[in-house]
Amino acid sequence: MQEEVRQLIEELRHAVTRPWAVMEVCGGQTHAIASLGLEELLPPGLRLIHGPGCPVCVTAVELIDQAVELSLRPGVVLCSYGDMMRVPGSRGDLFSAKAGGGNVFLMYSPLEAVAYAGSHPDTEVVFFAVGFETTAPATALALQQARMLGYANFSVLCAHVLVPPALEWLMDQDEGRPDAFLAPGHVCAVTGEMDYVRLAARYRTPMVVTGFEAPDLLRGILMCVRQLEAGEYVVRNAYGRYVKPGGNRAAQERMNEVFEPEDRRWRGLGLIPGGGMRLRREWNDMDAVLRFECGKGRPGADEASGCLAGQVLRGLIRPGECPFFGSSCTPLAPLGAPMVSGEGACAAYYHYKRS
Amino acid sequence: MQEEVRQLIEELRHAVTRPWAVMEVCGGQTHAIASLGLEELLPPGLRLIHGPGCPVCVTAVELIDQAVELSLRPGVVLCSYGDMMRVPGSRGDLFSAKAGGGNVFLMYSPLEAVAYAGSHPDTEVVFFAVGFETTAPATALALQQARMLGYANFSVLCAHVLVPPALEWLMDQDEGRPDAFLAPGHVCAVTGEMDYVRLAARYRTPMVVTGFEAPDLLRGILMCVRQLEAGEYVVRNAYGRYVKPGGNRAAQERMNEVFEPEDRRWRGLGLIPGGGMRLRREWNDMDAVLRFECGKGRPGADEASGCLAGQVLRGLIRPGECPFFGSSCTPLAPLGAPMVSGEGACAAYYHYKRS
Amino acid sequence: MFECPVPEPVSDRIQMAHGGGGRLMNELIRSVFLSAFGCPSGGVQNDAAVLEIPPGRLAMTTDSFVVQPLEFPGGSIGSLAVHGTVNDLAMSGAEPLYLTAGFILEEGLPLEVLARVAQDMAAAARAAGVRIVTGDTKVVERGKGDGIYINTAGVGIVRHGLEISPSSVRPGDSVLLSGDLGRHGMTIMSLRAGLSFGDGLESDSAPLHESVAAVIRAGIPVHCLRDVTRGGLTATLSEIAESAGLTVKLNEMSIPVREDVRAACGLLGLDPLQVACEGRYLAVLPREHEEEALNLMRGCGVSAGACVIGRVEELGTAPLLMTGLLGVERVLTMPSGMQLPRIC
Amino acid sequence: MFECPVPEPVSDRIQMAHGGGGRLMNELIRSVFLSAFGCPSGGVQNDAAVLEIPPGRLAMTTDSFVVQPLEFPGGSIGSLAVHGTVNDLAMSGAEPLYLTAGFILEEGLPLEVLARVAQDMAAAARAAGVRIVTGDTKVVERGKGDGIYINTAGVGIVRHGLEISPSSVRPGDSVLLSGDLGRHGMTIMSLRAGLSFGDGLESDSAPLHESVAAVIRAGIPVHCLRDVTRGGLTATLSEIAESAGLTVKLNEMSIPVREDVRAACGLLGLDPLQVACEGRYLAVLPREHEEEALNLMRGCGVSAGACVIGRVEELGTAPLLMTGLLGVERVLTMPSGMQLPRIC
Amino acid sequence: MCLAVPGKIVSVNETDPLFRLGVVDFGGVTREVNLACVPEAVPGDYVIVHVGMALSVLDEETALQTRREMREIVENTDPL
Amino acid sequence: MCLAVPGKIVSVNETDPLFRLGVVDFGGVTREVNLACVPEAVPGDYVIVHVGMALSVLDEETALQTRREMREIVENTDPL
Ligand code: SF4
Ligand code: SF4
Ligand SMILES: [Mg+2]
Ligand SMILES: [Mg+2]
Ligand SMILES: [Mg+2]
Ligand SMILES: [Mg+2]
Ligand SMILES: [Mg+2]
Ligand SMILES: [Mg+2]
Ligand SMILES: [Mg+2]
Ligand SMILES: [Mg+2]
Ligand SMILES: [Mg+2]
Ligand SMILES: [Mg+2]
Repeated sequence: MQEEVRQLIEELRHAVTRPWAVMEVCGGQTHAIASLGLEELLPPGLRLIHGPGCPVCVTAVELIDQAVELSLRPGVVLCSYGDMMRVPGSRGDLFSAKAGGGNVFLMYSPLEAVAYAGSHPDTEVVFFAVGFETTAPATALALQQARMLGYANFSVLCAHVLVPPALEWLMDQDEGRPDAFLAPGHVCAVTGEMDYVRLAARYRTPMVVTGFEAPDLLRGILMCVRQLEAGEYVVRNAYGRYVKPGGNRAAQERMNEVFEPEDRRWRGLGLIPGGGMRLRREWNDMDAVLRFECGKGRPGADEASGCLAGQVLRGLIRPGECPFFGSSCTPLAPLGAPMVSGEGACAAYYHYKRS
Repeated sequence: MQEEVRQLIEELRHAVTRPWAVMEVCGGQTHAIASLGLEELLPPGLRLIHGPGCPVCVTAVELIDQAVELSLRPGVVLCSYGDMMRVPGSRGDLFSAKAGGGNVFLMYSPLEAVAYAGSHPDTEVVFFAVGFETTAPATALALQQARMLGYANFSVLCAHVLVPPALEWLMDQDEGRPDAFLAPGHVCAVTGEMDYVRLAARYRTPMVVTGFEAPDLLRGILMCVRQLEAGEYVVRNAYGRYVKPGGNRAAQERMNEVFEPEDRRWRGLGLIPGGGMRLRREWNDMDAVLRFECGKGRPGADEASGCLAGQVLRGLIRPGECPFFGSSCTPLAPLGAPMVSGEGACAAYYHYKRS
Repeated sequence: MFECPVPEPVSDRIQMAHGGGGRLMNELIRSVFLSAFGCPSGGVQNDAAVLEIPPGRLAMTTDSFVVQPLEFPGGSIGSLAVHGTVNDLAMSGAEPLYLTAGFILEEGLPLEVLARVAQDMAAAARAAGVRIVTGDTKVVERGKGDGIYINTAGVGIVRHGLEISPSSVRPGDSVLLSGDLGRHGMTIMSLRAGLSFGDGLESDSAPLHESVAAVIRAGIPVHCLRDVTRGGLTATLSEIAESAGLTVKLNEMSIPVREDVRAACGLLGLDPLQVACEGRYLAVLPREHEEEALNLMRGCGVSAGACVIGRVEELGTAPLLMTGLLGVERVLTMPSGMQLPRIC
Repeated sequence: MFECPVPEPVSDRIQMAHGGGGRLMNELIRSVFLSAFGCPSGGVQNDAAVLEIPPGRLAMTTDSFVVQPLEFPGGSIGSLAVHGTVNDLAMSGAEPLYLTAGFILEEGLPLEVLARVAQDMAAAARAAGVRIVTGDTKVVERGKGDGIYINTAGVGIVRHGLEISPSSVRPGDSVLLSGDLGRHGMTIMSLRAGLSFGDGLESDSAPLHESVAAVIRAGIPVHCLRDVTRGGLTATLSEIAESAGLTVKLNEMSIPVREDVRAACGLLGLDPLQVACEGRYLAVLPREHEEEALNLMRGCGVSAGACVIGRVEELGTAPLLMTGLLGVERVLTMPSGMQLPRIC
Repeated sequence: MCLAVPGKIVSVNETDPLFRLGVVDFGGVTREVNLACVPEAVPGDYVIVHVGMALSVLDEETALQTRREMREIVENTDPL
Repeated sequence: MCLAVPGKIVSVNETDPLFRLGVVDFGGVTREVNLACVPEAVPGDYVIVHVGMALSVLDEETALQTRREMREIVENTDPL
């Protein structure tokens, strides 16, 4: 074990005097924590709650249904990140849409989809844009590129979501409020710390911007614990090498030019005021839902499955406490989204902690 | 050997007193004659000349080039009879177009192409319509069906040719005029005998409408010889069970509604006045050449190969007398069209008479 | 709510992940292949099967099968994949023993079709007395396959000492054909061309090794064997004659073709002598054994229609000659590519 | 005159007729395959190869290869098709002898690509000391293939008396890995994802039978062998552990992965333990032979990087456990399908 | 040119004249054939079919008559 | 969420701001990365890359400072 990690663990042992629950918001952190086995190294009393920060897990069923529908339209190619392929909608996932005749292309970047649209002018190229504030600037850039190049066959199915409204929603619930948050490092690299400063003050809850390596995570946790033990509740930055207080202005400007907030259903949680982003009116011509007059989807379809994702994502139960975990819900046949993504809390537990 | 055939051969032996050259116009007859070995059974002095009656062999290179071009256009499917696939244009044949990315579908009937257009409304379906008067009614019917059904994505690349103008052209040449003709049975089933009556009188040359089985062919030949020996020159019908003197009125009407004659280059022969059919003005919207603004092609490209098809098709030389026959010209790598089609005189000789 | 077609449920169709080497693939293998073929020696997951083998020379062959439609009267791509390889082994006079099965599946293939094809394959192997001992599954994206492609490779044991090969053919030999031509090819082509057969024409696909074994066991010094597949009789015999450097003379009237097969060929402009079979073979052997071989062949169901169709002679004007219905001899040339339906 | 693209000349690309069984196919076989592989025993046109075979049990295997791109740093689908089957034979401790080669070619394939792939295949076979003894060629229509699919089946002779199988694995056994993980899979995936490697990462594709033979010849009682292919180390070891009904415990720090491979995996969100190799294998053997086996393996170029990565124990909480970099033990689960690049 | 094959009409599906379809038996094989150009043809008739369309109905009268004519020609001119 | 990986800019292709591209080295692997959101980045800089786009330039000052701060916190609160 690295000396730095050993030392941080030692510090944590000394720092914790009372039970604390710290939520890592970000699914990438959940994944790292589970694969490193970090929880087993934490002092007793210090508990991690795995938050709703996996954009795959929280993408509403109706949006997946729209993606499936679009992929099946003749002449349309739906481009998606690999993460979304196995997430169940109400009528199957994108892999089954593909097997059933849909055109689904895996892409690593929306900019690739723009290039594809340029080389296939007779194909309608729809990019399925999921992700938090980290990912949204690339979508904005893709739309700007496509418009500049005059690619009339490029459009976006916009599923972007915003983190701060979700934290607000969590803190407004009656149960399951964590004592502190690890704020998502890569989101903050774009947005900066302002929203979190506001939330920390309003809910009197410490927040520490945190990265993804073992030392980063431990430092973030330690900086939370220090505040909790000291009765402080401010924003601190444990990932300062990449996150400036003001974030990335250029990225923020691109996002603001293209998107505006809207209320959005988060899968497993429910309607979160201001929790999503839609294209601004000026970009309506590149909004796939409008261009293809997609059906509105059937909200709530996933709740029928019995999946307890809502309670897992709010930290009310651990994945292993869900009665379906590992039996009728596995990565091969997931009942809910958190079992699909490598980042989903249930999948992370399944892969690394079944023992 | 059937008794009927034996008897007909016997009659022929008795009937022939002088050398005669009888041309079977139809490639189907050439094929049957070669595969049966019929020539070896004829009395000495009676010679068969293999005429230009293979629509595949006489289709102009520029039309094949247009078919190739259309198959390579995005969104276009070119439908063709199997016969045309291997016929060389100036830039390869339809098989090489297909291997090089062209969309070429084999069809048995233009009516199948209409059905395909109906089930693929986003595809431009072009039917490559080759053939004599026998085949043209089906093309006419296909156009009528497509118009009635409102299939705006169906069109025709029209390569139809007419037999009587070609016979007239042959008889107007200085050399190679046969003494009598076996008129093509299936063409006459559509057109009737009228044109042939006119030609027989004008050129004082006997013509006998003839079928395709051994007894049919022998009967046709015998009825020619009888006339020649008796100094007669009228039209007789040795295929009366399918050919009425007036032909098939319904088929003629469909053809006349859709097509009108035009001058046409016949491959190997040259420009034959009135030797082809084009779509009438009222059907211009379904004429693929107009719809897709096809290039005009490069007339004369095949002559450059050195192929002596013109002399073979006019009976001036036999295929085996062409210096390329069997060496640089084989069915696998044909120099000229008569080596491609099963009906082409050169291919028929190659397959059955190389010995 | 949506007007577009919606996909079938996940579990009904092959997906890319079925070829990924993980749990989904193992489940496919267990539920479809092992349930059809039984557990191969050495367990599911061994890289290779380890097999006992009797003494003798080893015959080895392979063929890939790409037929459309996948299922047809008289069989499927599954039974064909067994018969094709069993027959290629049989043509060296081998006793077929073990087959491998390699599947290339197209994303979107209905699992029930795959299951039927695998069952067919298993039944054909059982009937032929061979074992499918190892296999492989790959999945390719939709639009990069055609439902199912199957490769089978086979090994058999050669217990006789004959040199069964065109080079053993001698002038004077008789050419025997095990039955009528063209059923398999016309069954397939008719399905595509919308033709129907009155009394239900079926593919002739069948294993030929027992018929061959009957002849060899009787001590008949067979010179050459060849199953009549792609390119039909004309291609098969041309190859033998060309390799042997001799001429084969056929008699058209002695070559059996069903009337309906002949009619279907006429309709599509095809030559029945160039249409593929999957259950017919040619045997070239000394004339003095012709009668005995014919009787032995006729004693087996698959070759009940065996007949003599020609003779071998010293090299004449062409490797393959045929005397036609009017008594005139003509050349048969090796087909160039494949036969296409034609209109003239 | 025409603005549209015009097709390449006939002779440059595969056409449907190349699979028709006629003269065009024979020319393809002669000009491409025979010129690469040499004349198989029994001549081009025999239905099966007849081969001499030494005494012993027979190992038999098959694999189909569907990789894109067809050519990549370190090899091509041709060399891969040889190595894959040679390695599956090697994993039963067999001496690979003969291969079959079944090609499914897509209409439009440039002939020069086919020729290069065939040459590659021939070179790989020569280098591995195996012979390609028989083959088959089918052509499928454009849009029903992906350039070239190759199936190889192989036979080898098993001269040892060991039962090399998961069922022979025992608690206490050592798990040896022949080299670093993930080179083949990341070479392929990087080509598709637009990644380049500074010092020219190549596929690890290589024949493993000589490395295996060195261990077996030394009399080491090998319990189980497995090449690390689809699904990577995780899938391969999960299968062994599950079949054996035991637990394998790995140590993450002892598993070699090149830094650039690890970086490429990080970029695409892939787990290097689930990435395919084509030239690595696992050997499970008694601990007392660990040292000797390691030395023998390191003496062969293909397994110069051999190391011990774990041990077998009685069945614990899961078949496959790994102690991570922070010293915490976690479960490794068999991957479900295939790994996809991901962004979160 | 013009491969055309005779067959016997087994049944007729009367619809729009452009789409008049018959099932035709060609010696044991049947196929759907367009009958738009032989509106007079009924089940039992023989037709000659080319590219999926019937071109002509067999005239048994003429068939017999042809045979008679043939014989006459043959007989009349035999002595030559 | 948001798999993002640090790498070092090897070269920059200056074109239209929307299409500013750099070759980035991620420990031995390189890839083209869009630099539109880090207009200030130059070859030699470290950037963090997500879905093919650079999100942020490594601030070595801050990196060191963070480390210092950390140490302070740790030292200041150790006695508790
Ligand atoms: S284990 Fe499955 S069903 Fe339970 S909460 Fe997680 S995803 Fe939902
Ligand atoms: S043999 Fe070939 S080159 Fe000569 S006339 Fe015939 S087609 Fe032309
Ligand atoms: Mg293996
Ligand atoms: Mg074979
Ligand atoms: Mg075979
Ligand atoms: Mg395999
Ligand atoms: Mg397909
Ligand atoms: Mg064979
Ligand atoms: Mg294998
Ligand atoms: Mg393998
Ligand atoms: Mg073969
Ligand atoms: Mg393809």
